[in-house]
Amino acid sequence: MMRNIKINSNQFLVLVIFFTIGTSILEVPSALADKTNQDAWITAIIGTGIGLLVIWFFTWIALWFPTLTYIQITEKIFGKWIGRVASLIFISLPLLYTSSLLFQSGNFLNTHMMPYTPMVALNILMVGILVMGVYLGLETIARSAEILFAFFFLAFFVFVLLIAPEIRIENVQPVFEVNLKNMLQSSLFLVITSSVNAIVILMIFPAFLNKVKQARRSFLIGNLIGGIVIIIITFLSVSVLGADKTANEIFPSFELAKRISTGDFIERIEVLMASLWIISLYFKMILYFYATVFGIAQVLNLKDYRPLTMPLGLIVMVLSLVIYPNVVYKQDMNITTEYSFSLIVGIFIPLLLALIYGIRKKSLKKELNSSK
Amino acid sequence: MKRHMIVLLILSLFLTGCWDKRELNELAITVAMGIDKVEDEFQLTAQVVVPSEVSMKQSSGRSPVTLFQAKGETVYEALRKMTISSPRKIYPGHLRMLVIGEELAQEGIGESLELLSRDWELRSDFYVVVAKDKTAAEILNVSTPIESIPANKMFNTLKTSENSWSATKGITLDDLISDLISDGQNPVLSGIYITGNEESGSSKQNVESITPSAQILYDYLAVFNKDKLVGWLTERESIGYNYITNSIKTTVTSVSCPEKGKASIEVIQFKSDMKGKINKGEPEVDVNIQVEGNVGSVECHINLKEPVTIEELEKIYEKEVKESIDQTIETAQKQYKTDIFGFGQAIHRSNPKTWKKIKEQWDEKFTDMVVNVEVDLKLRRTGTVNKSFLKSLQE
Amino acid sequence: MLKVIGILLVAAVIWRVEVPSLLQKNYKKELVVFLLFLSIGVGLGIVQALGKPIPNPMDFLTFIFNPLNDTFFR
Amino acid sequence: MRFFKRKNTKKSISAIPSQYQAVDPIQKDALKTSLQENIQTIKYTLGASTDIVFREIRIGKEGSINAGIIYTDGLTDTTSLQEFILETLMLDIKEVELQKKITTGENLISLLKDLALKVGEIKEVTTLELLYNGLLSGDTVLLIDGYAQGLLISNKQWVERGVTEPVAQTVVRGPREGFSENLRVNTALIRRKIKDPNLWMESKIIGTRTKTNIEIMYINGVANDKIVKELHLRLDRIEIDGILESGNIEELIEDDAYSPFPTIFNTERPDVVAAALLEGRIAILVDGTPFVLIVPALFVQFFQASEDYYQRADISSFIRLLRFGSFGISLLAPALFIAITTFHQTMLPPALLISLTAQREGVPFPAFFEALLMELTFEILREAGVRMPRSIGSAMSIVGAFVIGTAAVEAGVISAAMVIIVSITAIASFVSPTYDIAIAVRLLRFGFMGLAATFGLFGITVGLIALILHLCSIRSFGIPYMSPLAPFNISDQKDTFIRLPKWKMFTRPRLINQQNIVRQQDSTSAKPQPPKNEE
Repeated sequence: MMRNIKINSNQFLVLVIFFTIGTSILEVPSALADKTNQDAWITAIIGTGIGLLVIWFFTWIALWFPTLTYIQITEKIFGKWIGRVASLIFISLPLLYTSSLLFQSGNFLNTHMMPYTPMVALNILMVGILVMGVYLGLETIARSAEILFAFFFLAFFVFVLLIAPEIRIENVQPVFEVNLKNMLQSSLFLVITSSVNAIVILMIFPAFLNKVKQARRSFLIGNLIGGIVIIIITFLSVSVLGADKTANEIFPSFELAKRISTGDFIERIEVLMASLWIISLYFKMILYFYATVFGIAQVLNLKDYRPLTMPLGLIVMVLSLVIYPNVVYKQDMNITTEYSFSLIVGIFIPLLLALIYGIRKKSLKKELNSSK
Repeated sequence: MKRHMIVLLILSLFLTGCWDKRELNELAITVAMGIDKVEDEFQLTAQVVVPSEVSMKQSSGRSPVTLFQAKGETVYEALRKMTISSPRKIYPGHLRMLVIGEELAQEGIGESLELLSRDWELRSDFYVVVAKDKTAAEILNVSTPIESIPANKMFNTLKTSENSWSATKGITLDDLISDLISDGQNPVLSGIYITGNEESGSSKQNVESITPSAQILYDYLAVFNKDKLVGWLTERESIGYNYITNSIKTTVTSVSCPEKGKASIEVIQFKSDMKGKINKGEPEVDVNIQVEGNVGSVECHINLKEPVTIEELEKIYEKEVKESIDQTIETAQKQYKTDIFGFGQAIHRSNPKTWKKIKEQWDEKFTDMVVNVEVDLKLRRTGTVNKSFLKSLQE
Repeated sequence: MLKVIGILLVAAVIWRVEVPSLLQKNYKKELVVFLLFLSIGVGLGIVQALGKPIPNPMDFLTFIFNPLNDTFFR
Repeated sequence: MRFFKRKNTKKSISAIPSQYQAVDPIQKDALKTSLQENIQTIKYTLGASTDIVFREIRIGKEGSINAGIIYTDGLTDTTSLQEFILETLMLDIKEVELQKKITTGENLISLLKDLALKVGEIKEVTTLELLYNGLLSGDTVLLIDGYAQGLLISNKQWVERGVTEPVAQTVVRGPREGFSENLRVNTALIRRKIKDPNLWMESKIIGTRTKTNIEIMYINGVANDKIVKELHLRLDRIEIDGILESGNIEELIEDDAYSPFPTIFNTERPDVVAAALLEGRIAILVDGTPFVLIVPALFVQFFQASEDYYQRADISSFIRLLRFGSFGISLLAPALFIAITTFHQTMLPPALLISLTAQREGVPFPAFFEALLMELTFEILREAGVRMPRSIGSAMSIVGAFVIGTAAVEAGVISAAMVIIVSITAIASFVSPTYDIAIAVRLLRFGFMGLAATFGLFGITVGLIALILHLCSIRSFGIPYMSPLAPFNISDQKDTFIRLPKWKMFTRPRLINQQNIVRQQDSTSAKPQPPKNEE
């Protein structure tokens, strides 16, 4: 099954960064500021820290079998049939979240740029490049991520520079007003969107990486860099917009871009910034979608995953239209059902996996050796 | 590869719906909007640019802007109703000024601003001002010299006067809303009014004479309690307000000379620090103002060659500014009873725990809190001359 | 109706692109899975295009996770 | 789409060759011993072609040996034919007793070749096929009665263009010579620049009818063996009746046949080829065209002009960045204009918005259509400019400028801003140093305009992502097209967006060349250092 595809650890790093930033850049500031007000950026730091632990846990699991994908690991440890059931539950996560992100991208565009364009049209276009990317394969995705990453970070850097003069340090004072418990609770949103959901990356890591040891470091560093970006964005949102406004905006970082006004000349560039978010959204989406398509192909033991890409694109497309009837429902789901779902798939099942691995360790090793 | 290209192409052909497409000449570029309350309904006035009159080449001498008006129960309804009279859809993306009628301001501006903060097309970087003694519609009806678009005139006037005179303050919608929603801070807005014969203000002749018969001017700051207008600050108080809130860029202040006469100090560097603290259970705020300035003009007989004179001038300035600031604070505390300076926030920043307790009764606490004002001026230069020629005139 | 035709057209294009190569390589299982997913996709698409309600997987998940949600996140 | 693709491949494998075999006029049978018979066969096969000259002579002291000389008029140097062949055969060896030698068992053909004929390149042939090949490419054929052998005497000469300054790729500083149509001249031009014994050339003849000579040229040990092998494979796969230009070869061996982007570089400058060879690339020279192909070709290579390496590094880097910028402009400028003016008016500064709106008052077309119209007009003008005789060209550009620039705006059909945008696009597209990449953009631009007209900047973003996905997916002879950007390679960045000074370029591009990477051994001595000042 296309085993010879390998990406290097730099490309992997870039993919992880994009995954971590993904939607978080748009939504996290608001979610964090909602409960922890001006301390949102501290919450982001805490969230990133916890997220790193989660990632470390994932890499620990993945490195038991450095040539297998997560689905194969599941099947190996749980046995064929229970493993398949677990895999199917696992796959439903990226499937659902691809549609969810698709809704989000459409929703973002509808809200801020093109309110009268039907979401179907926007989503069709997005699914078009999703399918195209997955069809062209992981290597192509990784390479284009590298190129777009340069754009992304250059623009992000400029963005930070331009918005920096607008910072009002009073807005983040008093520091540490909120107690730690609240912060931990709020940081869950960041931990889940950026790190727990990164379990889908185990479909790539370590099976498709040429240097696994380095890649593990990339995974952690990527998550950290992504986290730092989010911390910066959260800090900027709170310090420029103020905690109340940050919490109240649906997409605070877009509002942030609207505030850029340097020398009465570089202003009104928020739409350009929106393109950057589309890019980061796209890569998160494509990682989910790749995990879905590839995962299904692997559970069913198919020789090639490509034929599934277009039908699944169609399914994801339709799902994106029905999954959230409205924005309010979506925001509610984000912090209830999706929490539970992510935690079950991303924490509970892997923990179970670790437990059973601990029990069956010896027999599994033997099995592996004999197969060699 | 080719397949995807083709699929994409076909898709984009399918989708040539152009739902959000608007050609430039389908837009009524609205540069200023006025909101008034007329008989329980919102009356919306939009000042719309006539592009061909603004550009040099094609202008035929007609007015560069035109007004459209509509009434509705909500602002949004009124905005859409405007298409009854306007041939093009009102496009507010380049709004420069929002003028709120005094009557509406007294009743509360919250409801009318809600739409503006929610609408996707509005960028909230326009100035909000209150029409003093007039309706917003009347203000928008005056044509202006130099800047052919009145909204631009208002915008630029406010900007320049904010930068170099500092009795006004340009408040954008963002600032206004964040003042409105945050605890321990109430908003102020600049006032705007018309002098002269406003009847003839809207006609073209208004700008054809050297002295326009009607002119738009800024008056000082309108004080709000929550979203309701409660009164106005005087010029001196307005400057005092800006001193406290660190919103002075440059300004000129006249001070009395030791003997008779006046001198003026030009402020070139300005920094004001506000620190809250709790003293014996009661909130207190220290305002520490550091100014660097030049001697702008000396209309009295002092010897600027003496270092003592400079020191003396500094002292006088510090005293007088402190007085005017104290007076501003007193007006806010005693007359209007509203914390426009954000003292509450200062307390919140420094003592979050105490703030939680006194938050609910902040309005009462504010009226009798102690504010310690420190002013520190450093005079640096004296302009291009040393001694005033007035001195030799006297001798 | 136009939407339904559009979906069928898209499905036809997908068919045209994938099926011949699958047949050529003699990938039986892949073909079956492909057809399964394609028909699910087309089915869902048509139902959606006709404006009929589609069961929302999110509602289903909410139903399952409700006890969990209530204890932790509400 | 695959639909078309598959049908074509089937045809090319089975149908076409058999068709040619049926009509193939060239018989592979051997030469006969009888001179008359041979001449008859040759005459019969070649038809009554008037440019083939048959000359029958008798040689030897006794004049008893019949010989035939055949050559193609116009391709053969008649002076040397007379001086070195006819004179030799008919005068110089008149006194030699050839008949005797024959009887002693010596081979007259080898004898003549080894002892008599004063011509550099002579080949013995035994089959008619080789004989035709030589004859039709300008060799003189010598047949002797009684031998089933012939001699191909190389004295080709035909009228040709000399080495002149290249037309398509001009430089201010750099060698002025360009390739010509003659393969040998071209190889000589390169050989003169690289006098390395490892500069290898391998020749091939492609085209069943044209029999075009092709040379594959690379530096052994520097070029990647895998790519050389792959290139051989691809060239051997070609079965076609004719190759007239290197463009034909390019289309037949490139990696992604449908991509608008070129995956094979072409140049008419020997210095460019030499530089490429030194980097480990492989050149393909085709007889009859001054354009030499270079593989593998990467995306960034199309933005590198030879002059970059002759000028100072800093200014070259700046110019190169300018080129990338212009590439972006020529790809996106009209699309961005459409997107901003019809979707995102908020992005325009207020004064600009008002002036643009004023310009558009009374323009009857939507912005997209306006842009389309102008772009098409421009494309037509450009094409007309290329095909017109030079004398008419200037007249046409006046008309074009007048029609587009002035009249359309005055008449209010087109807004002035659109004219500016289209002009900027046009100028930006002229900046790119290679023609191939500039024309790739021409088509894509319309796609982007369409996307912008439906979805605004979102459409452009999606288009860009799709474009980058495409660029990242294609390869040129196994090398990812976007390298060294993706996969990113830090050491190759020295010659990508910017060019570092020559003394900093220690290595060859990494992906192309994997075995012999070092260009300059000593990194410390490379940097020029002024002698220490001794006072």
